[in-house]
Amino acid sequence: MGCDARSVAAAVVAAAGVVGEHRDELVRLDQAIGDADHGENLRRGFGFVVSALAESTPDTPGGVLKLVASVLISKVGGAAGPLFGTAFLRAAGAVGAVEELTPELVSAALGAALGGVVARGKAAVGDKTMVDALAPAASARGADIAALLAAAAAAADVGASSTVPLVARKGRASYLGERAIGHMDPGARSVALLLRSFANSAAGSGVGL
Amino acid sequence: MGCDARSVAAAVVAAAGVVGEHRDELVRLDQAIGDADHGENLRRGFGFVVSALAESTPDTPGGVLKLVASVLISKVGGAAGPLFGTAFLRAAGAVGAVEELTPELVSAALGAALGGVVARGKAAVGDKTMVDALAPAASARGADIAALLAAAAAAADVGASSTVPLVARKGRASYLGERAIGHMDPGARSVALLLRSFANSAAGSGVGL
Amino acid sequence: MKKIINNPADVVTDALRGLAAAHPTLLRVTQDPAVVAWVGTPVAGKVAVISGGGSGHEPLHSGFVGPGMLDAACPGAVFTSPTPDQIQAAAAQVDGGAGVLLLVKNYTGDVLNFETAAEFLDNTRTVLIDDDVAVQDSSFTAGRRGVGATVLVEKIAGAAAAAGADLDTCARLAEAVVAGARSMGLALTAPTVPHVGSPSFVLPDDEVEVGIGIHGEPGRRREPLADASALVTALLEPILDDLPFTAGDQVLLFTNSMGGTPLLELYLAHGIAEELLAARGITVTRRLVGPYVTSLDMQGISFTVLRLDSALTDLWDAPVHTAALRWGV
Amino acid sequence: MKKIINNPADVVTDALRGLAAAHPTLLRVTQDPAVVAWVGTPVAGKVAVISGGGSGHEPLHSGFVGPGMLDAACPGAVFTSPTPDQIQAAAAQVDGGAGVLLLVKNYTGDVLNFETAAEFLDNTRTVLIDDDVAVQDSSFTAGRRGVGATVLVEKIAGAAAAAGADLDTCARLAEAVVAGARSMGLALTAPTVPHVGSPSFVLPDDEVEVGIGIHGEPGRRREPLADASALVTALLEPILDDLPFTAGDQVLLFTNSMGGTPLLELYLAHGIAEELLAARGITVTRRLVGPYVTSLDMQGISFTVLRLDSALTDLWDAPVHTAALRWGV
Ligand SMILES: Nc1ncnc2c1ncn2[C@@H]1O[C@H](COP(=O)(O)OP(=O)(O)O)[C@@H](O)[C@H]1O
Ligand SMILES: Nc1ncnc2c1ncn2[C@@H]1O[C@H](COP(=O)(O)OP(=O)(O)O)[C@@H](O)[C@H]1O
Ligand SMILES: [Mg+2]
Ligand SMILES: [Mg+2]
Ligand SMILES: [Mg+2]
Ligand SMILES: [Mg+2]
Repeated sequence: MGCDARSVAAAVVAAAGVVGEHRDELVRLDQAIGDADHGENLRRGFGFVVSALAESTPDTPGGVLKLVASVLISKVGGAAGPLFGTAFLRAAGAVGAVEELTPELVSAALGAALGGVVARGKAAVGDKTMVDALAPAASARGADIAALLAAAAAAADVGASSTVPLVARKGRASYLGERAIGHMDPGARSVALLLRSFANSAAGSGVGL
Repeated sequence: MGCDARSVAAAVVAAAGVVGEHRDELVRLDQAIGDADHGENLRRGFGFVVSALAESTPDTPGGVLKLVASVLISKVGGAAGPLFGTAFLRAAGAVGAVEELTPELVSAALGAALGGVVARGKAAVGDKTMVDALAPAASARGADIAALLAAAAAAADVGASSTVPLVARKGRASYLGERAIGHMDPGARSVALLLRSFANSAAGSGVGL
Repeated sequence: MKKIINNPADVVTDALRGLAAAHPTLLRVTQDPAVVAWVGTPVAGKVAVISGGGSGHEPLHSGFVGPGMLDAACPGAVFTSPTPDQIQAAAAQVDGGAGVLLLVKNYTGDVLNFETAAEFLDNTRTVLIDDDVAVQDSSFTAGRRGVGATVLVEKIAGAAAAAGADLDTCARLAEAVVAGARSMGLALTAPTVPHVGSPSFVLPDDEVEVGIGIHGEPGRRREPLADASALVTALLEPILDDLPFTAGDQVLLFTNSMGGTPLLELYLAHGIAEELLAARGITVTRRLVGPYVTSLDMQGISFTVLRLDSALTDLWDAPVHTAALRWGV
Repeated sequence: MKKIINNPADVVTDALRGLAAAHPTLLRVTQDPAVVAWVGTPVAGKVAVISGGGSGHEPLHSGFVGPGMLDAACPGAVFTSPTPDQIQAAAAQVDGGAGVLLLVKNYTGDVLNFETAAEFLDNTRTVLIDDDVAVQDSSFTAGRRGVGATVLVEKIAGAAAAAGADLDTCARLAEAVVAGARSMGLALTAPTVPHVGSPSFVLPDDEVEVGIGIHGEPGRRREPLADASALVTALLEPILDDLPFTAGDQVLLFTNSMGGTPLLELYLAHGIAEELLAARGITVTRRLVGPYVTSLDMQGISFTVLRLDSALTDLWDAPVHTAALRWGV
């Protein structure tokens, strides 16, 4: 079974479920060093994404990613809305109009997503943002999509954990100075959660995503 | 030693001390069924009274009582200011311009004080107000001033305690309905405290007040 | 206790100093006795309108001093009615020769202190405000409290005085507002009085006090915390049933914060109240939404509904310029 | 959590319904996307002034919509910047053909969402507001937050637009306000976000958070609770030293409540602040005191000081008619 629009859409719906399950955890992480809305923002946003996909699923992987992007951008707000939205939008651009994804395209999509987030948010690795999870994920490699995403998810987990001891230079946690030390960045955590969910979907569906 | 202006003034100053000591208790009583200011109102008022007496002590007992009245009326506010003020004003009227008080005059003063409070506040015994302490006190009798005031103080104590199980019909506690049951009326308590202090002053000074 | 204060005994004095500093062209503030007067007073030939009460209800009353509303306010100690001295001093400052209207919330202390002051003043009229339906009305008790309607009485009587009405007319209009207004409130939290330092009552996390006044006294009853629709209904139904307000009435709806309630929640409650009145066929033609009659930091709301006719509406709409209420000027 | 709400997910929608009901002749409120616009918009030939941000800061921004101030506000979810959809819809409603000025508080989310919206709009100018001296300014970080100065920027830019200034002039004036304004705040308590249900941080009874923002984020540091004079000084000194403000300056002093602070305390703090500025030789010529930029039910205060010249003063004094700020009309 190839990684077509339908499997990408299914993976997104599954990821929405994961976001819902971790909504309170993400709220708590953001409450500690931010404004306590990150989990609620993503829950709301992915709720709209699921509705939009239920209404009509685009017929290419790129089309699905673009729909996700436009819903997140137009419905979420906050920092996460435009940043995740841009990530999906650039990913959509990277995969183009193909019918099925390949490991190379997924790798390109992750790289493009990272590029988009950095272009918009201007954060570097070590600034204690989602970039700390997304950057190592984008460098992950794998023989098939499932392996690639598993490697990306593992890298993102490590990256998210690496934010704990940091002082933040971007985002809301930057207002706290030293007081941000000891807390994981919520956006890095949500990147790791999404990638883990995508990896699980890919593994579950047998071959690719 | 007779009960002259000087001893009345000394008794008032001593009573101010007692009010200060019981300020928090009176605040707590008023917090339970009122607005938590009674103790602070009396502390503030008697503080001004002490200053006024320190500046110049009138030369008759009636003059002292009148000074107390006018300070309480003009400086305290709330229900207690005018009610205690009126009590002292009527008491002053009852003792007139004599140089020394007699048991009969003290008795008349207490009766006049009660009359003043009732005239202004229109409360009857059983309404859960200071009247419940002042009315039995005004009926007390005694061979000398010390004995009379001791009896009055004892009666006021009983009267104050009698307010505990009552529903209030006057004052702020009347807004609570049944929820006022179980709490002592703060004004009744302060009447009892003042009378006990006056009785102690009278006993301490040997003969009369 | 967490408060932005220096000595608790000085809070009113210190706050009045700040009020004076904040509104130098509008207010003339004197201390000892404490009086907040409009700088334009006395206005010769105009009825002077004075109110006052304990502090802790800000902006009531000092925030309503200015042209078109109060000539002066007498701020007492926190939750303590002002003294006759203050009231007499206020009258002396603002009496323009056409008489003095005293607007008094119906509390024993306020009534007695204004009564005493009035004995020393010529040509005064006193109007008692007693709009709180949470309290049983009875001539054997202290009667109903004055709460939210106070702002409406002050605005309308003040407008009448500004328009040149005589003392009797101003008093009659104030009485008309009292007669046509009903209020009720509830609290989610208790206020903390500065000279006490602890909350006036302790309310579990899942309960509200219904039928509260504005002095931190407990309410008539405790109820489980419910959603906004249920809370609004619990307040509005007794109000509407009391006068009663009926289909076809035109009313002013005043949604008041007790002090600590976020404006977000206040507007939310206001929206529900408008729907409830509409469902009863009552037309809201004027509204006021905000923290106007407060109880320090208490979280909670109250509603006041006032039946309007065209005369009252015009007086409500008339220009007013005070620290807390301003339009048309 | 004790709040007067129905479903926590609907608080903004429900509150906007109440806002619309409360101000039917002033505001036109649309939902989905949520936009609060002045009923008089679009005004042909006038620069349209738009702001927006997360909800929970009321009256900011919706309470500042009306003639002489904002043409429209975009209320996001609680503490969440609005979406580009909202901003585009607002612009479509109020653009009078003379360009759109976007007033944006400097938060990553606000900046990004307004940026995206602006890409779809013609003839816009964006002014970033970043007045909070509690945050170190640096081009390597998110930079300073926009807090209290927002009200002053909105008022002055709105007045300029109302007076017929062109887009460049309006933007230049808004930037002048940003350049001349500095703020800092502290909190005694944390706000409780409706969709969270617990206070955003826990503060011991004897500590304050100094250098807080308006989103319930913890401050820069905790300090022991001190008296009002010390607290006011701890906020004002960094403000004055930052610009710096110096003897001879004429300023607007804005004493802001974070939401739950009693007005009594706010005026008390304002009085101390006026004395402190006077002692430094700084003349306060305009003031604003009240809860204008809030953080739900948070207790605390912030100060904003704005250096005034005669042009800014005139624009500040110009008539304004909004739910929360009104004079001259
Ligand atoms: N400049 C930035 N670059 C990359 N990521 C960022 C940046 N600013 C914030 N973020 C991410 O956004 C997350 C916060 O998202 P969210 O809470 O939804 O938005 P907000 O901060 O507006 O409340 C942070 O945890 C961080 O990972
Ligand atoms: N109508 C009344 N007649 C007699 N005493 C009254 C009346 N109303 C109130 N009181 C007394 O006043 C006391 C309250 O005084 P205080 O707390 O100083 O004033 P306030 O009720 O205005 O806060 C009550 O405890 C009660 O004893
Ligand atoms: Mg956040
Ligand atoms: Mg009391
Ligand atoms: Mg009192
Ligand atoms: Mg946010």
